[in-house]
Amino acid sequence: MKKIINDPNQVVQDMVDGLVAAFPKTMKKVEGTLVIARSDAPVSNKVGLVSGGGSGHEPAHAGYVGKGMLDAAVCGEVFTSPTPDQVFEAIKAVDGGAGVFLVIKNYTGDVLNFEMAAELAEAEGIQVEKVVVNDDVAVEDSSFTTGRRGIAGTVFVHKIAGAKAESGASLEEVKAVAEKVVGNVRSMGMALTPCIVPAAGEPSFKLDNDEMEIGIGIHGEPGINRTQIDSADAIATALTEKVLEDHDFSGEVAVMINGLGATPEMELFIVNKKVQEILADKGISVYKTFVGEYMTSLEMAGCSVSLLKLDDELKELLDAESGAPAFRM
Amino acid sequence: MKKIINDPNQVVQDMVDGLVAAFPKTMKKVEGTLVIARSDAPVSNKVGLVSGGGSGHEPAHAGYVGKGMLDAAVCGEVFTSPTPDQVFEAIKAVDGGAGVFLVIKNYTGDVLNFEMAAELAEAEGIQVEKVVVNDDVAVEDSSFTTGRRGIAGTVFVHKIAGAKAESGASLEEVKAVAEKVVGNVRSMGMALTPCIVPAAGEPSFKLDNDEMEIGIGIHGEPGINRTQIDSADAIATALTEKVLEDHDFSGEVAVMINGLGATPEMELFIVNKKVQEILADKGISVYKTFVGEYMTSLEMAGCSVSLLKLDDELKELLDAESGAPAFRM
Amino acid sequence: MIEWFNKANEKIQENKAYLTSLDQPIGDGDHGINMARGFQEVAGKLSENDYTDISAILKEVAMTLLAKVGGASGPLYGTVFLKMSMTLKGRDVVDGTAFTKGLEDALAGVKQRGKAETGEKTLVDVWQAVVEYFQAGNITADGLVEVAARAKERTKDMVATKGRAAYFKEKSKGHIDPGSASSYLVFEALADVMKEKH
Amino acid sequence: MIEWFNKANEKIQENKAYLTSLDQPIGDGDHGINMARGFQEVAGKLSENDYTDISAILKEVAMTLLAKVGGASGPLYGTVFLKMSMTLKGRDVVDGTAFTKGLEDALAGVKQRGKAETGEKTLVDVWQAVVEYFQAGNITADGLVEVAARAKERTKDMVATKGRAAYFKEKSKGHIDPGSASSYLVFEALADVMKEKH
Ligand SMILES: Nc1ncnc2c1ncn2[C@@H]1O[C@H](COP(=O)(O)OP(=O)(O)O)[C@@H](O)[C@H]1O
Ligand SMILES: Nc1ncnc2c1ncn2[C@@H]1O[C@H](COP(=O)(O)OP(=O)(O)O)[C@@H](O)[C@H]1O
Ligand SMILES: [Mg+2]
Ligand SMILES: [Mg+2]
Ligand SMILES: [Mg+2]
Ligand SMILES: [Mg+2]
Repeated sequence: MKKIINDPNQVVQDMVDGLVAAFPKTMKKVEGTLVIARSDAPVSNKVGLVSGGGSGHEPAHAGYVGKGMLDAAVCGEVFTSPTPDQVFEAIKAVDGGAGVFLVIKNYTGDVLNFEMAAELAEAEGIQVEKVVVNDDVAVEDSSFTTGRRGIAGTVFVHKIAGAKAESGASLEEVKAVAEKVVGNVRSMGMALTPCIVPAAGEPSFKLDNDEMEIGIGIHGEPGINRTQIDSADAIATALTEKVLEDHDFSGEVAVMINGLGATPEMELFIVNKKVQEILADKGISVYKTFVGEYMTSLEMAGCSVSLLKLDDELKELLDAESGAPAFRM
Repeated sequence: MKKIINDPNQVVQDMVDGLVAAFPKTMKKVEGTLVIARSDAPVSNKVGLVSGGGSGHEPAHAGYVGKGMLDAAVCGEVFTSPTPDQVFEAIKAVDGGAGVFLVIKNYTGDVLNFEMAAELAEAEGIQVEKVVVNDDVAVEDSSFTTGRRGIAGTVFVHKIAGAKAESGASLEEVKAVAEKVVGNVRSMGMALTPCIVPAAGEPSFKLDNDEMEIGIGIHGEPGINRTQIDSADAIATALTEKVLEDHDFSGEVAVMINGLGATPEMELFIVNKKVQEILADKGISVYKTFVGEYMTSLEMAGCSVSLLKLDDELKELLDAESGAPAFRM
Repeated sequence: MIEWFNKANEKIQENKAYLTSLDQPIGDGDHGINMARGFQEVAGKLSENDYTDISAILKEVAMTLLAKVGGASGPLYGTVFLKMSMTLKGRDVVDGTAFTKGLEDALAGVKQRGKAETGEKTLVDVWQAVVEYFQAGNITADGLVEVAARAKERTKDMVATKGRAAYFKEKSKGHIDPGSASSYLVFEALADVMKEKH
Repeated sequence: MIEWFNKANEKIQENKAYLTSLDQPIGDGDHGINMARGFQEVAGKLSENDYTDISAILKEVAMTLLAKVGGASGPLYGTVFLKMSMTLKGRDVVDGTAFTKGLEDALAGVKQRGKAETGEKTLVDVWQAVVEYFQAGNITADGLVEVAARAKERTKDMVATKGRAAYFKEKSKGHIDPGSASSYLVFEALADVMKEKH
């Protein structure tokens, strides 16, 4: 395991301290927790936006804390959902009287822990609403199972619900727009290499030298198939077609080509080239493109493609100012 | 070699196309070249800022093209300086009548090719000035040798000279502020793993499973020493102390913790924690911190630390608006 | 009560690597780490503090697991003992009927929390079997262990439809569910305590 | 002239891997790739077009190398042939004196461009030796090859102070300079052509 760390069991604490030290004007740590909040939280009469989850997906989620985006991010242990008490601390830290909105990625652990925190908060009279993001089309959508995972598309929810909250919208309005984003965003990822959770010290799965996995989850959960490495064009096509099949994207979209951690940005742009060609071929017009690392899996090599169908409201909110270090507009 | 590419010999072309497709409102390709220019280039009566070099350092340099930063970036083959004709095309594309300023990283190839391009441009009556960035303190500073390499500190030159040019400054003024940045920026890097040039297909050097190299260059050039992997704190200390030894940083600084490609952002923040502690200990106050991938080496794992000593002029220019996708302010 | 959790902690620590190994093929390989972290803390808390009644102990256990385990199992085990604590509130002595009611409410709580039914290859399968055993009366330590062990083993042939293992679909077959294995240990600990009491 | 560059191209292509292997221990392992790309293009250009004089050929070679080689060697080889082209401008026949003057100017140009002197373990070492050989007169094909080969070999014991190899400092000793090796091939090609002409 080659990592620039101190103690494998202290990586999240060290990271949180290093993050707050980097952006002291934008964010602060809620003392005694692993919660990062906007430096001016709570903002009175603004809906507070809270997200989070296991760490190891940086810049998600703490990099999205800032004016116009998240009010707080809860940093769990690496790839492990944060506990309800931590989420509850975040809720209390950002409650400005207009209620708190939770953006949860659809993993059993995250859903359970955030829900319990919501109950604790409601018991204290804080109004809480939530949305569960499930953009990963690699997983079959069935109401009998755990359902689809939340991956890079979550960042669009942060951005757009964050802009809505910043505009002074009510909790109901924030929830409505967040649900609109969730309803219109789809993603799929792939990996060339696994990643290593520091406390584990070893990769949780293996890929041969010539293998890749299409549809993989951001914690290395199984994908759709494992095949020989193919060209960037073939990979871009596989991901984009599956995303397009799943939803009607006619009209205008935002595109996100997301790196999983170890993939050179050069390769993300090569993927983007093909994605844009495919969209142009289908007559789908691209309003805005994001290329970079938005939702990573430690040092996994690979990428994901997300599409978000836009309307006028979503476009305006996507374009709104953001002070979050990892998503400046 | 595990890469998301099509043809190893076409990676730069594909990347340039994918980049322009991602940010069509910000940048354009100069037809028939691998030059990326601001979409509104040439801007009349503004000094044109041109940088570039071998590819593989993304987002450097093309990600820094945009209002308030570079007017054009010239993309060479991977780790190979672009040729004078390409640089000349860039100069012509951004010449708005106020002259063109070149930001060159100190590598023989870059210096020679940019200088020849400058001569071609001057022969056509375009006024050209330049600065050579040499921030890498891992290399001894001696006037008898090639001299120090230009690494991540170059991005500060792009930002600050870009803001100066945007403000309507003359070629001489842009040159003066660029030289001020070069005089006050120092960096040093380290790597845990090598990287693979696509056309070569194999790493250019090897590091054992428990080895790291301190002082390595962004193309894998030799560093100061090769040792057992140490803690993040020890690494941060080694880099920061060497940088601090080389220049008087008393007062206020900007900090850049730069990832070389495969290093999880989590680790960069862990490094940042220690760097900030060291600076605080020495009474150096930090005006602004940048953590992320600014000057990479393909999929190399590792990081660099850069410090820039600031005065009022540099602070104002560092804070100025930037429309470059990889450096939004 | 305190003995139950001390015993459970011992068993969880002993089986930390085993639980994690069960979570590797069909999960993310942290179940042993999560449970060990949580029960270690539970044992510590229980040894440090005094409790006025059984309900208070159960609440402490619940809140500690909630705050320390994380992942999916944290809120599930937290819910289990929180529900039990609520049911047994105000009681100084807990008889068989009251304990059975506590288990029933715990099961109902965890099913609701996890939106899971039996047969979905989760710890619900073990809790359901144990609840039914208690409901039937005639409870012995050995009987309890046997019922819990059988329920745990039965998860091996199930296809997971809840939790992380569900992403493995058909491939989840052939592996014991890690949460069922940790729940088995909890009931094995209970049986040990029952034996010692007699 | 055209034969010179065709021959040089042949030799560079044959030695592409060799040149690259020289650039691996003390550089970035691309010298063969760079030179082969450039000379391939030179040969192509020269076969497609007609040229009015020798100076025009040299200018085409220079501009092609400039635009195709990249790295450090591109502008250096470009400068060499551009300077030669300028010196020989307007001449229909190139005698020994004129060619020597061309080589002298080429050497001066490349030294100025690379800010390099002899002894710095660069292609300047080979060009300097060849220029001195031409200046001394009494020029034979075999003599030229011998002088160039000796100069190339001498770079082996030098410590690089210019170019990428300089970062290797003392460790650059013991390896032939890649640029000197490619320059040697260029002069070997010239010697071959001289032989054929006689
Ligand atoms: N929806 C659910 N309902 C009941 N039990 C569940 C559910 N999801 C997961 N579990 C239980 O949790 C166990 C996994 O716990 P753990 O590995 O600690 O959490 P995570 O899956 O978040 O890593 C599974 O083995 C299963 O028994
Ligand atoms: N400053 C210089 N002056 C003269 N020759 C140089 C100089 N720097 C490098 N060279 C020559 O260039 C050769 C390297 O060329 P090449 O590998 O193609 O370029 P790069 O070093 O940019 O990868 C060296 O072997 C040396 O002969
Ligand atoms: Mg987990
Ligand atoms: Mg090179
Ligand atoms: Mg698990
Ligand atoms: Mg080279």
